Order: sequence, then C-alpha cells, then structure tokens
Amino acid sequence: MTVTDRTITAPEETLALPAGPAIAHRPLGVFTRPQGSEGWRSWLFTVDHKRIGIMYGAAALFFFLVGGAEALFIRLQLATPNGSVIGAGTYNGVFTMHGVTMVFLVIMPMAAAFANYLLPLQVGARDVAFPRLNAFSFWCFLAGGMLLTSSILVGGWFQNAPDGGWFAYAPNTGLLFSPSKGIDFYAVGLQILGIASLVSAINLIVTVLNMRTPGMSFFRMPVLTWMLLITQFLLLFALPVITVALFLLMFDRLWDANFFNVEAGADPLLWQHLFWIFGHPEVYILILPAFGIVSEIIPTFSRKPLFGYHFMVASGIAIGFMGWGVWAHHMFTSGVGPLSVAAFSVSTMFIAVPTGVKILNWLATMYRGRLRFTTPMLYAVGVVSMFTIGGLSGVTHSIAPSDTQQTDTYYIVAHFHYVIFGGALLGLFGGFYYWWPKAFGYKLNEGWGKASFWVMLIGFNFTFGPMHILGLQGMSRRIATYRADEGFALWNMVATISSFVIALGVLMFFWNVYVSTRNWKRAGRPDVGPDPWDARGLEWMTASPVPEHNFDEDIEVDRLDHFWHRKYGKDENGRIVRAAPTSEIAHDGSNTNVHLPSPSYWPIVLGGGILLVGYGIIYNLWLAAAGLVFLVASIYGWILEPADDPDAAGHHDDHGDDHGGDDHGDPDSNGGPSGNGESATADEPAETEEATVG
Amino acid sequence: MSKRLKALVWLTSLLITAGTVVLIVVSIVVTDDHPLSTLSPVGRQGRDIAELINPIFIVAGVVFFLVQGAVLALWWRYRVAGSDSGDGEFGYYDDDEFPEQTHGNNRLEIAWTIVPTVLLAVISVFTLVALFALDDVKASDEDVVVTVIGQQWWWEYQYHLDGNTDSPPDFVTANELVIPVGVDIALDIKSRDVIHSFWIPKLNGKRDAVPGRSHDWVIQADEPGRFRGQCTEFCGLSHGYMKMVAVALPTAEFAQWRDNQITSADIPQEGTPAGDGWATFSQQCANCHVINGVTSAANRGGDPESAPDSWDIYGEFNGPSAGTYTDELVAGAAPNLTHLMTRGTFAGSAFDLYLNAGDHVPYLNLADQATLNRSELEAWIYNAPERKPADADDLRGMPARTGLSPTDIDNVVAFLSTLD
Amino acid sequence: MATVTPDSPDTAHAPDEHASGGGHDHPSNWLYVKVAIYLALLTAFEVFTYFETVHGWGDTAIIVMLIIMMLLKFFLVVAFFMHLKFDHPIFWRLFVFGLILAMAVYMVMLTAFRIW
Amino acid sequence: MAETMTAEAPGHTPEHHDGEHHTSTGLSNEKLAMWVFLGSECLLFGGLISTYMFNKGRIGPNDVGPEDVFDIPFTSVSSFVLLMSSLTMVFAVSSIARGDLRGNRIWLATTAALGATFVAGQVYEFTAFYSEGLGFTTNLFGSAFYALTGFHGAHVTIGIIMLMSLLVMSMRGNLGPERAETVEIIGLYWHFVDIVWIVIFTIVYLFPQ
Ligand code: HEA
Ligand code: HEA
Ligand code: HEC
Ligand code: CUA
Ligand SMILES: [Cu+2]
Repeated sequence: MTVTDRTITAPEETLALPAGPAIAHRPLGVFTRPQGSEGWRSWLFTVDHKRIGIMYGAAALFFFLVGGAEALFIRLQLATPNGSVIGAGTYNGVFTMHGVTMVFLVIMPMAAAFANYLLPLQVGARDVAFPRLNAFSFWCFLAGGMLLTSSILVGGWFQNAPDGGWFAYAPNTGLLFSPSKGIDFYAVGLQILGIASLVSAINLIVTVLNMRTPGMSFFRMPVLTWMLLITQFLLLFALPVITVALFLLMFDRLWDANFFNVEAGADPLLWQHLFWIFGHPEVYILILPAFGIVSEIIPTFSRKPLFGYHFMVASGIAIGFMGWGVWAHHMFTSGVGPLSVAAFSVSTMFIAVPTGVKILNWLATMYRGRLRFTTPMLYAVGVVSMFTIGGLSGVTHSIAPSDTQQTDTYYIVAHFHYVIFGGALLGLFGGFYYWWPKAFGYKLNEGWGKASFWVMLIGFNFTFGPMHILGLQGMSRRIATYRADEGFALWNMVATISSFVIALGVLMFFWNVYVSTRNWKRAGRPDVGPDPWDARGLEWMTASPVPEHNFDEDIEVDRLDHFWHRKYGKDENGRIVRAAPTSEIAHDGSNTNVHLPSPSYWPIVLGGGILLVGYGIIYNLWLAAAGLVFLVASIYGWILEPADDPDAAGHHDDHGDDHGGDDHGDPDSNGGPSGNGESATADEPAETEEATVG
Repeated sequence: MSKRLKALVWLTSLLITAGTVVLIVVSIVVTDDHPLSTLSPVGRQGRDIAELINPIFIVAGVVFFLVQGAVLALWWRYRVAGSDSGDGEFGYYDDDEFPEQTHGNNRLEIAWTIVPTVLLAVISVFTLVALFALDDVKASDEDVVVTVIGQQWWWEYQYHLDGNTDSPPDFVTANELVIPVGVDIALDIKSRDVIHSFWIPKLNGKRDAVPGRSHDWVIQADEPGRFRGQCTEFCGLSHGYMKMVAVALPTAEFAQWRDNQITSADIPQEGTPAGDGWATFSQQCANCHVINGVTSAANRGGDPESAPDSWDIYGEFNGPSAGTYTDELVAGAAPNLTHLMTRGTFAGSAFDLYLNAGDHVPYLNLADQATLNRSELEAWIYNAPERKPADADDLRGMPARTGLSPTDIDNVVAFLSTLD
Repeated sequence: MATVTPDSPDTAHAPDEHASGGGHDHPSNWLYVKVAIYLALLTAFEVFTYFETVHGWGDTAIIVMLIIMMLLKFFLVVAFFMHLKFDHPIFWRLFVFGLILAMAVYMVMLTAFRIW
Repeated sequence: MAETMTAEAPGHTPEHHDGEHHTSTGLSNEKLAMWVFLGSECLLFGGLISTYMFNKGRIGPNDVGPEDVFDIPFTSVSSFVLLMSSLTMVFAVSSIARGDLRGNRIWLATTAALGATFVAGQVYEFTAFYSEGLGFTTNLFGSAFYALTGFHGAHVTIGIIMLMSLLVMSMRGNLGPERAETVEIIGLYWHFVDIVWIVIFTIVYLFPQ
C-alpha cells in the first residue's frame, strides 16, 4: 500500500490527502495508483475502512427503501380480502424480493457498515488488515445487490424477479417449475453477496485477531467488537454451506444436473438442510451486531459500565455456538424423523438461556443508573423490549408439536419481524444515531430522532403485533389473497395502515438526516468534539469525523473501557471524579506522518468484473467467460499494482518525530518500500477466482 | 424536544392506546368467524397441541410482563429528569453525576442462567411427551387410509378402504376430504410436483407433502362439521388459492357417502343439454379429467386397455432409465370429477360450488339442499386461469376454454350437474 | 479539587499475549521425507483394502480402517507439511474449529436423513 | 504484504518493516487469513462430500454407478502424484527459507507439474467415465461425483496458477528469501487441497460401494 508522505496541518484538512508527486517508477507501465482523497473519484477508489463503512451504510439505506417499498406493496395487496392490487405472480416476486432484500441487502450491509467503521477504531488499529480487499468486499456486495435488484426490472416489471420465497425450497425453484430467470438471479446474486461477505469476514477476523493496539487483550475489547467478531465467524462458516446449496441449484438449472430432480431420485430435503444450516446461523448474523450496539449504548446513557461484561461476551459466544445445532427447527413439518425433531426442538429452546442473559444484563446495567433517554438510548431500550417479544414467540415455535400449527403462518411472520425489525433494525438505527457524530462531526436532531422513533415503534407494533393473532387464527404466509369468509380482514387492515405509519417514521429519519446536515452547515459546521456522548470506547478518543489515519499515535490500552478510565478516576474518598478533560486525552487528528494505504482502482474494477460474470451466467455463458478473463486480468492488475509511490519511500513510522527508517526502502523492487508488497495478492486469487468459477 | 412536539407525542400515544382498546373490543364483540383458527381445536391431535402450548403461552406471557415491566420501571425510576432538552449539549453528563459503578455480580448471573434453564427443561419434558404421543400415527380404529396427493394447486384423495396403499384405491376424489367422525384416519401424504403442506388447523398441525417421499399423518374430528384447510408450503403461483376442506360425517352418513363414491357415473342421454355437454366434455376436458364410467384411458391418449389412471405416483423407484414416474411429476393430472357435485367447493376449495352451503349445511345431497354457484362454475370453465392464476402451458393448472360458446358452457354445466 | 488517582485497572488481565514469531524451528527435509514415506505406505495399505475386500472382511471393518488411515494421512499432512505441529496454536484452533464444525454439522445432517 | 504494512502500524517501528512481528499475535496477517480461509473451506468441501455421500446410492439398479466406472489403480496413482506434490511443495518452502532460490524454482515447478499431472489424470478420468455412460446429467451419482471432484479440480487448478505466478515472480527476481512466507502461504493452500483429496479418495473411491 502506498506510503505517501503526507504533510497536513490544518485539522479540517485531515481528510484531504494531497496529490502526491507523479509516479516515477512504473513497474509495468500502466499500473499506477489513483491519487487524491476528495471528490467522487476518491470514494470509488478509496480503501479507507471508514469510507467503505459509510458506503455500506448508504447502500443499505437505499436498499431499505426498496425493500420497504416492496413491503408496502405486500401490505396493500393484503389489506382487504380478495385483494387485487398486484396479482399473485407479482406478489410472489414481491415478497421474495422483500425478504431477500431486507436480509441480504439491508441488515447484513448495515451491520457491515458498523463493522467496517468501528472494528478497527475499537481495537485501536489504523485500518483493517487488508484495506484493498475490504474495498473489494464492498464493491462485490454492491455488484450482487444491483444484480439482484435489477431482476425487478429486466424483461418487465417483476417478470424475472426471484419468486420462490427467500428460502427457495427445491424443487419449486427448479427450471421445470420456475422457468423465468428469477431463480437464476437469486442464485447468482446470493453467490456474489456470499463472496463479498466471506472476504470481508476473513478480513475482519484477521483485523481483530492481529491488529489490536498494544494492551488490547481479548477481554479488553468492547462487547460490540466481540459480537461483530462472532458474527464474522458465523459468516465464515455459514456462507460455504449456502454456497454449496446455491451451486447445486445452479448446476441443476444451468446444466441439467439432478441434485433436486425428484424424478432422478433426489430428495428435496437436502436443499432444506443445506439452506437452514446456513439460514439459522444467518439469523444470529443479523442480530448479534445489534446486540453489540445495544451493549455500547446502554452503558453510555446509564453512566455505568456494562453489567457482567464477561457474561455478555460468553453469552454471545454461546449463541454463536448453539446457533449451529438448531437449524432443523425450520423443518419440523418437513418430514424429518421424530428423533431429529425432538433433538432440534430441545436444542432450540435452550438458546433462550444465553439470550436471556443478555436481556437481563442490559436491564441490570440500567438498574440504578442515570438514564438519559437520548434517541440512541430509545432505540436500544426499544430493542430490549421488542426483541424479547420476538424471542418469546421464537420459544413457542421451538415447541415442535405446536410449531406444526404455527409454521408458515403469520405467527412466524410476526416472530421474525419482531426479532429482525424490533431487534436488528432498531439496534442498527440506534447505532446510526449514536455514531453519526463520530462519522460526520454533527449529531442528528434529537427532536426528529425521538419523534421518528416513536412513530416507527408504534407503527411497528401495530403492523406486526396483529400478525400474531392472524397467524394463530390460521392465516398462512405467502398467500397473495385470502377469502372474505376466513375472518382475516380486520387485522390485515390494521397491519396495512400501520405499515404506512412505519413508512412515515422511516421518512422522518431521512428528513432528520437532511435537516440536521443543513442546520449544521448553516451554523458554520460547529465541532461536536471527539466524545459527544461521554462514551467509553476507543473510537471516541479521536477527532470527529475520524481523521483518515484514525489515531495520532498508538494507544496503550491498560484495561476495559480504557478511554473512560483515562477521563475519570477516583478521589481519596473513592468518589469518581474527572481525571483529565477529554480534549487532553483525545487525539486531535493532527499527526500527519502516518502512512496510509493508497487508493486503488482494482477493487471496483474487480467488482465490475464480477457483475459481468454474474449477468453472463444468467444470460450467456460466453459473456461469463469474457467476464472471467477480465476478472483474471484484473487480479493480475491488482497484484502488479505498485505498492506505493517510491519517491515517498521511508516514513513507516506512525510517530511523527521518528524518521529512522528512510534507508530501508527499495524503489527497484516491485513491492516498494513495504517489502513484501506483493504477497498480499498471492493468496487472493484463491478466493476471487474460485468464486467466479461458477 | 420542543413543547409542541412533546404534546403531539403524548396526544398520539393517547389516541393510539385508545384506538387499541377499541380495536380489541371490536374484534371480540364482532365475533368474526375464524374457520382456520388453531385456537379452537375440534380434533384430538389439535387439542393435544393446544393443551401443550396454552400453558407455555402463559409462561411466555409472564416473562413478557416481567421484562416489559422491568423496562418501564427502570425507565421511570432512573431516568434523569429533563434529559430530553433539545440543546446541542444533550447527552453530556455533569462531572459529578455518577451512579455507583457496578461491574457485575456472578451470583446473579448464575441465577439467571439457571432459572430459565430449569424452566425450559420442564417445558422440554412436556414437549417431548407430547411429541412422541402425537407421532404415534398408526391409526387403528378404522382401516381406511387416504393417500393425500398435493399438486399445483389442488389436492387429490385416494381412498383405500382396506388400508392397503399398495393396491389401486377404491375411489378418488379431490379437495374435500371426507372422514367419519371420532376415528383416527391415517393419511399418507405425497406430492406430484413441488412441496405442499397439508393442514386442517382445527384437527391437527400440518405435514409437508414432499415429492419422492411419503409422510404419515393422522387426523380425527370430535364432531361432525366442515373444517377448512390451506396449503401452507409455498408451492408457486397459486399457492394462496390452494385450500382444502375436511368434512367429518357421522359414521352412518360416512358409509352412505362412501358407497356413493364407489359408484361410477352414467353417460347422459344424447340430445339433452347434459348429453351435449357430455360430448363437449369428451372433446375438451376428458383428456385431463377422469370420470369413472364416462371417460376412458383413450380420452387421455393412453392405452384403453390399461388402468384408467395411474394411482401409484412413484411406486418403487427404479431409476430414471426405468422410466417410471417421469410423466407424473409435473402434475398434468386433474381432479377426478366422478362425484363433483357432492363437494361443497371446487378448484382447490378456492371457490364455493354452492351458494348457501355454509359450513353447517348437511353435507350429503348438497345438490338438493343448496343452490349451485353457477356463475362461478361457468366462469371457471370458460377461463380458469383468470379466476385462479395458473400456468397451464406448463401443465400446471387448468387451461382456459375461451372457445366455448355460452350454450356449450351451459351444456357442460348441465352435464357436470349430473355427477352426484 | 481532590487529588485524583487513576482508577485501578480491571481485574488482572495479563498484558496481551505477544507471542513471538511462533517458534519456527523448521524441521529437516529428512523428516518431511519420512512423513511422505508414511503417507505412501498408508495409501498403499488403503488401496490394498480395496482389492482385499474379497477376503470377506465386513464392510464396516473396512470402512473403519479406511477412516482411521484417512485421518492419519490427513493429520500427518496437516501437522508436518502444514507445520501446524510447530506453528502458533491459533492456526490450529482456527482450522480445527472449522473442521470439527463441518464434521459435526454434516454428520447430524446425514443421520437426520438416514438413521433416524 | 502491502496491505499489512500500513494497517499494522500500531507497534510498528521503522527498524522492522517486514511486517511479521508487530501484529497482536506476532503472526502475519496473510498467514492468519489463509488459515481462516481454510477453516471456511472445510465447510465447503464438507457440504460437497456430504452431498455426494447422500446421493451416490440414489440411483436405479440399472444405472451407471460407482462400481461401473471407477478405475482404482489409475486413481490411486494420480492420488499418489498429488500426495507427493505436497512433499515437493514442502521442499519449495524450505529451500526458499534457506535462500536457495534455484532449489525453490525447481521445487515450485515440480509441484506445479505434479499438480498438472493430477489434473490431467482427472480430465482423462472424466472423459473415460463419460464414454462409459456417466455424464454430469446422467443420474444423481454422476451429478454429485462430478460436482465434488470438479470443485476439487478447480481448486488444484487455481493452486497451479498461483504456483506458476510464484515461479514467474522468482524468474523476475522478485521472490527472495524475505518472501518465504508467501511461498509458505500458497503451500498451505496446496496442502489443503491435497488433504481434501485424501478424504475424497478414501470416501469416494475406496469405501466399499
Ligand atoms: C434476527 C433474527 C432472529 C432471531 C434472533 C431469532 C431468534 C429465535 N428464533 Fe427465529 N426466525 C427468524 C429470525 C430470528 N429468530 C426468521 C427470519 C425466521 C423465519 C424464517 C422463514 O421461515 O422465513 C425464524 C423462524 C424461527 C423458527 C421456525 C418457525 C417455523 O417456520 O416453523 C423457530 C422455531 O423454533 C424460531 C425460533 C427462534 C428462537 C427460539 C430464537 C431465540 O434465539 C430467541 C431467544 C430470546 C428470548 C427467548 C427472549 C429473551 C429471553 C429472556 C427474557 C429469558 C427468559 C425466557 C425464557 C425462559 C423463555 N425462529
Ligand atoms: C430482514 C428484515 C425485514 C424487515 C426490516 C422487514 C420489514 C417489513 N416487512 Fe418483512 N419480511 C422479511 C424481512 C423483513 N421485513 C422476510 C425475510 C420475509 C419473508 C419473505 C418470504 O416469505 O420469503 C418477510 C415477509 C413479510 C411479509 C409476509 C409476506 C407473505 O408471507 O406473504 C409481510 C407482510 O406483511 C412483511 C411486511 C413487512 C413490513 C410492512 C415491513 C416494514 O417494517 C417495512 C418498513 C419500511 C418502509 C416502509 C420503508 C420506507 C419506504 C418508503 C417510505 C417508500 C419508499 C419509496 C421509495 C423512495 C422507493 N414482510
Ligand atoms: C389441461 C388439463 C385440463 C383440461 C383440458 C380441463 N381441465 Fe378442468 N381442471 C384441470 C386442473 C389441473 C384442475 C385443478 C385446478 C386447480 O384447482 O387449480 C381442474 C379443475 C377443474 C374443476 C374443479 C374440480 C374440483 O374438484 O375442484 C372442474 C369442475 C373442471 N376442471 C372442469 C373442466 C371442464 C368442464 C373442462 C373442459 C371444458 C376442463 N375442466 C378441462 C385440468 C384440466
Ligand atoms: Cu400447495 Cu402451497
Ligand atoms: Cu432458525
């Protein structure tokens, strides 16, 4: 990565990387690196984990509007019996895309936004372990998301959208029963998203294991870091499983393989097992980041440390583990044998135990605290309250015999919206409010924030609360209409109206972003300071917005909540008092001698190549082959990209006063001063190429 | 937050609380009929399930109130007053505002690990007992076994009166599963194409119909009645319209119904409307629909000597090269219409065949007791996919017959009306 | 203002395990050759069972033996060729976690199909 | 690697810029990443192998099955070739660590050649099976067999490409002892592909059918 000699003085310029001198040494002529850190180009080619995080967040919010609009269509269609707003065919596409979009293009990337932005900061690192790969993960995600979403439009409105439900049970997704391109979009799209998440998981795991600042032992890491780490491990091990399933499906559809061909003796339950071996860990992938966020917010606004830190970490690990042993609770009626059902039923129930530990520890953190109900706190407490509802209905599903009554009804729909919306999404929104000042330098407006929270919460409860009743009254899910004499009209109407209340709340959030930004600009961009909430984690120990180099110098961590303990100490009476003003402790972002990775063209180029291969697989294998060639070429481009600008050789240190390393640079070696500048790429083709083989 | 906003928020919450109460009251007073409700079981299995889950609902309710109560109490008790002022400094604490800094309490942690564990252990014991009891699906009281075959988007029932599913069924019907009251009826659930799920909520939970597999299930009804059902595994385009009904008849009536079903239909007299309808039917419909005694295998393009329809949808699997059930796995099959008029609903029970046949009209002799839902039936015959989305080109669902004139359709309906 | 003493650190967490380089005492080439010889022998014996099935050993016995030999080969390569025996234990943990998880999950899946 | 350089800055001092000793664990990011990745690969191949085990018997009595096509002596030889390529890979790693660049090139080339022999054997095997009536679409055994071994073959092929790239780097003088770890990391991948084959060979080919 480039080691550009940066000489920046004014704090407001910290994000501006001055254009370096022209590249003097071009190993293979063409492969220079992009320059500059301003303008839209700098976003396309950035490798900065913070910008990547912000882009993940923005993309997720965009897709949230798409998925939400789909949800509103679902609700409109179901508002009255015999609804005819959208026909059955479109409806099937709409709810499938709603589920897929919300799970893979909203909650997961939102969590990725926080993981990217915060993980390195929370462990006190400069960046993630592999910044270029990180950028690639994002573009690859965006390629997958665009491919999937484009299915709504190509060949006519919802003509080629996936329509097999988000878990796409075979054999309904076979070519025979689903001849449109929809399922191909589903399989290829998820495969691409899987590559993105897998690469990112490896990257973040290495970051946490390897990039911690001195003194940051595992049990000094914030709970959010822990939860994100566990999430990455779940991704690491769960994604290959759905990769296998999707490959089998693609082979069936593209090349007439027999994996789900019942006529050839296949057993469709294979798909279900593979999907849910992935799918259940997946739901914890959705919720654990939110649990982490809640564990950051509640202590801050209770002005107490998190209660039972070690138990919070342990219960997170326990959830991660147990999540692997419960998948067949989605298959209680599929015809798996009674012993399996019994085993999975019982194992599922006990997941309530570690989850309960979390809920109760949050409550204990609030107990006798000084609670300030800021917007983030509202969201966090909202999670505690709403997730519990969803969790409890989850436990009632785990009672296998009664799940035979509940499964595939709106009672399930209620369950998972309570845990996903009421848990994951509220948590992530809380995170937006909480870390917004960190990322952008100003707070979102509290008034609008609270109003939007309450509107959302009320809308949410009246949308999904009634679904419990509907489900128990026998309303099945995924039905495009219901008969008038089935008695579902009332609560469906309530749910539909309320879903528009949620939409209002969501719009208020966006309005809040707009208003707050405008007001901040009008007020002459006042500085919120590094630590606007009086918080505890390392990310608050540097300027807001975080300068490109994160920290001016390494932080030597000596305990959990290091930053907080630097701010506050005890007097001789054991009373807590301020030890030093925040401004003295926090870095001001003025150290400019930190060497940062240079931007790179290749991550986005590779992302484009993947998009090409994706469409190629769906429409024309020659295109896919061309895309593959392009990809391989880009991988070599990536490898041969100069590690940095040789003229700037030298300053590897992050201490501005230490220039001792000038002599080590070897401008003639391809790798540049950073020594083994190429080895990075050596193992990358393994992932990238393999991913594109299909 | 500004004063006005605050007032607004309070007002809305008040309105909403009031609204909820009104709504719940309305929903209770206007006792909507819920024919698919899982909360009012009528069969043994359904009751066992309800008895298992109801106490668990109560436990969950208690946990619910404890947690929500705790949230509200903590909120009320420990909030810092005035903490919602809208100024920019919001969120800062004064330097002396410190509560006691508790880090944790191992005994508490252990307590709230063990208590739920014990609670769940108890629940799991009841669950397992119920599970294995319910799984004991070998029906013994009656020998009738019904092979239930799901396909896009209707149900076929093959009655094996002697309980032997290896031999051809005694008769075949569709969408309305008739059973004697009070006895366990064994079901053998299969599928001809994709996965479906058989579910009569008032009688028992659901069981998936998975192609290539056959699943045992059992239903029983305590009292006579018509119990609605719905296919609950997403099965493509018309999944939402794939419903069914279970009809429980007193033993004597069931016997009467059964004896009628075994009989074949008669070819109507030529020259009558029904006779003309029969002619049209033979040309336009009989290549898919079987009417015992009226259509023959020849109608279906098969060998007239061979069995009229292939009841054994998979048989022993002998590999694709043996060519066993290749043709049967995309449904391509259509409901057996021999006794169409004895059913209360048609086309995956999505439509009523009779206008005033509520769930309670005596089920036998429907044709005499209720009025035929003629317009719906005619519309169906004329353009089925318009009434219920289908994909007949791919052998899924019934094709449109828009070439038929109104008289043709009248005649066909006249013919169909003889099928009781 | 009262004298301020920094709050005492949390309960004793040893400073981070700054394990150094992971004891790279590279084994000699001869060791590798020996390992390769074992691998070859094991392979030969594996193939031998295939041709000797006729001698009426039960299938189960053969399968068990094959699995044992397979695992032996597997761990020989992992431990020696991939250096796990000499390397930092974290590699071992990461890899074996994936391995065991895979075995457990898929075995449960297969038994859920077959035996139960 | 380049990426590490900057990112690992915490604890970094200018005297050491090979990036290996200043991470929290003292291990290089790349090697850690490779092991993490291999952990994930276990679930990929586990899934494929389970799919094979589940499906291989789901064929009719008259269908082409394993016992009809497998040629154990042939596959044993090619398995042996792959197994030995692990040995040569180890030599490639230890030679570069010693600074023996020529030896390194020879062993890299040998490893790649052995791998290519294996892949060639697989291609031959596939064509032979195909001519005996077992195609990808023939039956479940065929689909599962080709999917599993094909995935493995693709992995070997990628490995070969990486080895060749190393060789080219070495020729261009860019692969000195300071990059020994790069070779080691690719070696890890190579060995992994080998142990996967150890499992496949036993379970797919040698288990009594
Ligand atoms: C964020 C995602 C998320 C989370 C966290 C969960 C959490 C849980 N889920 Fe959920 N689930 C989904 C997302 C999620 N689920 C989705 C998307 C589906 C549907 C997929 C589809 O079909 O489309 C689903 C479906 C689903 C099913 C299948 C239903 C069916 O289709 O038939 C089951 C069955 O057991 C289940 C159970 C559980 C359980 C037991 C938990 C537990 O983890 C919950 C634990 C939490 C608590 C219990 C509350 C707090 C605890 C206490 C306060 C302690 C005291 C409590 C007790 C002693 C009971 N879920
Ligand atoms: C993962 C997260 C997630 C989230 C956040 C949501 C959010 C919502 N869901 Fe979602 N839902 C799923 C995941 C999610 N869902 C899944 C996995 C399924 C199963 C799919 C399947 O069966 O395969 C499902 C299924 C599902 C169903 C059942 C469909 C069926 O079975 O037939 C319904 C029905 O009401 C529903 C409703 C809603 C509603 C009203 C929201 C609301 O909360 C949405 C609120 C958001 C907005 C309203 C956005 C605001 C938008 C605007 C204001 C307009 C935007 C306009 C533009 C500028 C474009 N969802
Ligand atoms: C290509 C095959 C095909 C042809 C031709 C066909 N049908 Fe159908 N028919 C079906 C299928 C399939 C169904 C079940 C559709 C459903 O419920 O979704 C059905 C359902 C019906 C039903 C409802 C049966 C029940 O028990 O629910 C009636 C009545 C019916 N058809 C009458 C006719 C008549 C009259 C004609 C000729 C004018 C005809 N069908 C031609 C395939 C066919
Ligand atoms: Cu059949 Cu849904
Ligand atoms: Cu689950």
